[in-house]
Amino acid sequence: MNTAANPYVPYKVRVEKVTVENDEKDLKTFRFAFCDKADEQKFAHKCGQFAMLHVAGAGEIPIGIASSPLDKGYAEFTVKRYSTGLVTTALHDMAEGDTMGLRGPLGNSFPLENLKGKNLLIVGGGFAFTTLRATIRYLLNDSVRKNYGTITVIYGARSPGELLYKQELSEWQRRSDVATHVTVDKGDASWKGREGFVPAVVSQVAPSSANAHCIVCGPPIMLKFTMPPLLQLGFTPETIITSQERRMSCGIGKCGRCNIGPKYVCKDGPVFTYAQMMEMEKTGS
Amino acid sequence: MQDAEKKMKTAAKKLFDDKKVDVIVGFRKGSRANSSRPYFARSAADVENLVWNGFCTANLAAFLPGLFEKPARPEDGYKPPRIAVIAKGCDSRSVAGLVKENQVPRANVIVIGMPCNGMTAAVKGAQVKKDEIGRACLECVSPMVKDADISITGESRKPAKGGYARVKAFAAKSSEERWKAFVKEIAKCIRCNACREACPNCYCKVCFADQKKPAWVSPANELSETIAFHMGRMFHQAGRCVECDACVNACPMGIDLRLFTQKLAQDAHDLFGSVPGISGDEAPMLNMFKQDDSECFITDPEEK
Amino acid sequence: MAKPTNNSEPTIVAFLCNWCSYAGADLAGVNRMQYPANVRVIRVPCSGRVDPLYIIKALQEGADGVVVSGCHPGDCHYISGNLVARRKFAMLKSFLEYLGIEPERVQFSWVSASEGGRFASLIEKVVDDVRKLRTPRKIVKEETITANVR
Amino acid sequence: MQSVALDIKNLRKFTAALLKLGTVRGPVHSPAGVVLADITTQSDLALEYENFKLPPKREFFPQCEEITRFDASGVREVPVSGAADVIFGVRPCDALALSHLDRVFTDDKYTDPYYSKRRGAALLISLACNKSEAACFCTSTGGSPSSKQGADIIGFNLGTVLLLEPVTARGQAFVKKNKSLFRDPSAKELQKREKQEADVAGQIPGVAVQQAPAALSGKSDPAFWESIAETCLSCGACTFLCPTCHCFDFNDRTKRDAGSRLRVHDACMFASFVREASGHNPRGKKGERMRQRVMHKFSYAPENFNTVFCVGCGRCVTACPSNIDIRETLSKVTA
Repeated sequence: MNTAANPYVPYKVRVEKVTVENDEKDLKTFRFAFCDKADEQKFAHKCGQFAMLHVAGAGEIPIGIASSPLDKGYAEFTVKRYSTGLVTTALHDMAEGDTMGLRGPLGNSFPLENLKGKNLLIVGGGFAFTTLRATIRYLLNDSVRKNYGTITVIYGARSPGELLYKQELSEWQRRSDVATHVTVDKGDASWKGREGFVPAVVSQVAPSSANAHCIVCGPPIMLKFTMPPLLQLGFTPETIITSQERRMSCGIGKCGRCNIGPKYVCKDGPVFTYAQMMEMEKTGS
Repeated sequence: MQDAEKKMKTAAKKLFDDKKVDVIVGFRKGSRANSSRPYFARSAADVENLVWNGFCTANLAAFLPGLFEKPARPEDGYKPPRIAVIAKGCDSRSVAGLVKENQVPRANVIVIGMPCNGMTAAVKGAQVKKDEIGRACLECVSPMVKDADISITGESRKPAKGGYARVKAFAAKSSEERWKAFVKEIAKCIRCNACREACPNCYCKVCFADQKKPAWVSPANELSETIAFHMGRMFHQAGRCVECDACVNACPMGIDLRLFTQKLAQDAHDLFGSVPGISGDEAPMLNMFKQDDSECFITDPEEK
Repeated sequence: MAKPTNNSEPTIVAFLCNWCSYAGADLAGVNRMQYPANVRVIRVPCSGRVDPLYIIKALQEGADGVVVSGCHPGDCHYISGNLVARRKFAMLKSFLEYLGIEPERVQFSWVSASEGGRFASLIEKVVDDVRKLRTPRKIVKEETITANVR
Repeated sequence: MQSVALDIKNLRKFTAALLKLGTVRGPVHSPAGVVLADITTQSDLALEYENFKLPPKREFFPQCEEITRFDASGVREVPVSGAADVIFGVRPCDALALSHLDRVFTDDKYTDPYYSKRRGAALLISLACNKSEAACFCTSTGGSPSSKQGADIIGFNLGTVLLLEPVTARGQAFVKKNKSLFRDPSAKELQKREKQEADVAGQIPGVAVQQAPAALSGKSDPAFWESIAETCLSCGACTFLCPTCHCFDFNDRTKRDAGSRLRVHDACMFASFVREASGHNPRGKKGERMRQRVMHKFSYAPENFNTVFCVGCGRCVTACPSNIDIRETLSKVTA
């Protein structure tokens, strides 16, 4: 299989490990290993990129890559199952050892190279936290961490049971080189952490915008309400970086469906600054 | 015809003046030579744009379910709109069908019945000549609008005798000949769904052909899938089809769907005495039964 | 599309209602009645549950014939499911036949829970009818698709 | 480049020369009018026709094609098939459309192997129009009834003689190789061609296309687009017949345990086009979809490719069951 010649043909991967992430059991993290070791080299990705997951017979979906570029030997994806979703349902039925297709990496990435020396604020909500997890994992790597200033993470979910990557969250919370604020919309009896929506927590934590950039991913409603407090803190539309999601088929800017205005989310994105987003939304939906 | 147009405009204007309607679904002049096209008049001023002539081919009932669709987040005190529709015999039959299947609230519809002299078929395929009255109109058994709220008087086409001569001639061919002819016709299809969207009685929110779980048919224009799509779509009109030929006129490839949809109309009549939109059945034809419905098609393995 | 029927061993898909015909098939089995093994049974709650699309789909996937069987009129577990189905099937059978699908390929019948024998002879008849057909199957999906540039 | 003349009486020899190159598609009489179809004998070629109902993009980007095949043993790539070696008789508007599609399917990062292989295989001979159709407006979209862009050779049918003008090196090579078929055109013939070009172009009314990109950037009012689209049926007749529309979807089609991954044409006018599994539909309204279609052709394409993605063939005008006319839409946009 030569993907250089045919960008529509996926790499063959094997499901190595399936982790159920939440109480509702509709979020699972899939760890894939490449059946052909050479493919792993070709798949070298950057934080914020996505890939197309293909389950033969069901179809293909774009999913953000949740593993760090420095994680060797595998690629991870966290996928929410929709009862109406053909592929997500088929994917959730996969067992360890099954094989399927993986096409990518696709799209642009968070501009981490250009942000060296900057302070970073990373804000995530719900299951849009996946590429942010990849980013945090990458940033906290010993060889990378020293290149950046302070790192603040704000992550919220509906309930304690819906928090992704729980073990990593508590590891990050123990570290001194990253300030991790985890919040839930509503806690339960055992929850001792923060309660409240992400936008409110952003205002409470109030990280400085001096020499800082913010990367924010979440459901549209969260994004809408997180922008005002971020702007109030002094972040500008140019220093707020976000990632978009759209239905996609080709992932390479040809099939003509994922555009917002003149920009294709698959090819020109999925990462855009808030300034770019506002510009795109002026001319299209 | 011009006289009817005048009267129609007067009636339409009065509806707006009396604040009885929000929209009048009618026709205005088309951009192509010899054509009219669907038009939504929303004010008394818009009434001037309405036309009535021999090119008012489309079945306007097709727009009603969409216009009555409740918005996803309706405002407080949302009320369905009041809609008047400029109707030929076929449009009014479709409205009756939609009302019967609870797709359209009859109380909110004002049917403006027009005298119909038959409409020009859309010139898409090679089988119809320009300016020729369409086959649907030549064979129409009900040019008169029944159940009109406002009747515009004028000379109307005489009802055809019916009899389904073309269907009978086709049925007389051998099974293999029929299949070959059917496949040849359907093979022209480019799966644009114009037939479905133009059909006044194809109102499903999600068509079986768009369902993914289960995926009944693939959108691929592979012959088997295309045939399955058309079989399924046409059969969904069993007991509904009013033979208006909206599907035929919408088809950009000029597929003669009438040859097949008419069979459904014939069977509805011959097997169950049902003429959609005309016979006063209490329920949609395939939602009801009679104890003595025909059993002639049942295989009896013990019959010798 | 024109692949000839495998005349020796046709595959028949049978949609049987849970309450009568499926039980009838069961009875035929319990009584060790002989009937052709060509049939693939799909149990449905009622013959009224059989959507015409099921039948079209079965033919598309390569079934040589389809038979639908429910309770005798008047005996429906849901009172009138089979009577509503009867209208639909009458229309469908006539329509498919008109389009050129041989009447032998799609058949409808009534078999009660006590009629094991009738079930066996129904299957025998349908298999026999389909076997006698000399015409190719219809609507069958191609295994692969060649790029049709038009 | 220098044009050459082919006497129509030698048309059969010319067809024979084309057939030597391999598979030839060209205009052929059929019950549904003249269609683009396989030329198998030397006498098939039709020269008198307006335009094909179906756009020639389908020769390179078929409505349905197999990308991969899968079964229990895994997934296999399906090689590109169905490429023609010669395509004759494409109208200049459609050839121009192909030059637009070339840029979509081959960009700086990714090449679509299916389109580009078929496109690369075919020698494209276009045929200038000797008359215009009612819905034509090519002269407003950067084309003309004798525009050369996208073709290897352009032909002019002068009745008794066919003038052929090579456009690309590939076209030049074909003419050179078969020079025994051709003669130099007379001055009179060249004059006739020029007159014909001007006459046909003169018949075509102007449409406000070039002003559209600038005007569209200010057209974000949903009510405006809703008013354009209110009688839209959300069918795909306009897009499927458009020579530049190139949206597609992948579809996994299974038969029992095996299946194919297909690439099929899709349409931005379908309500389900961008609907996501969650039910969210960024373009759930007719007006939003209409805006997407018009903006894609007349705003996004100019921004990304520096040209409108409309060639003025008029197919969408003719095909729309509700007679929503792009010419009128553009004049409303620019009003």
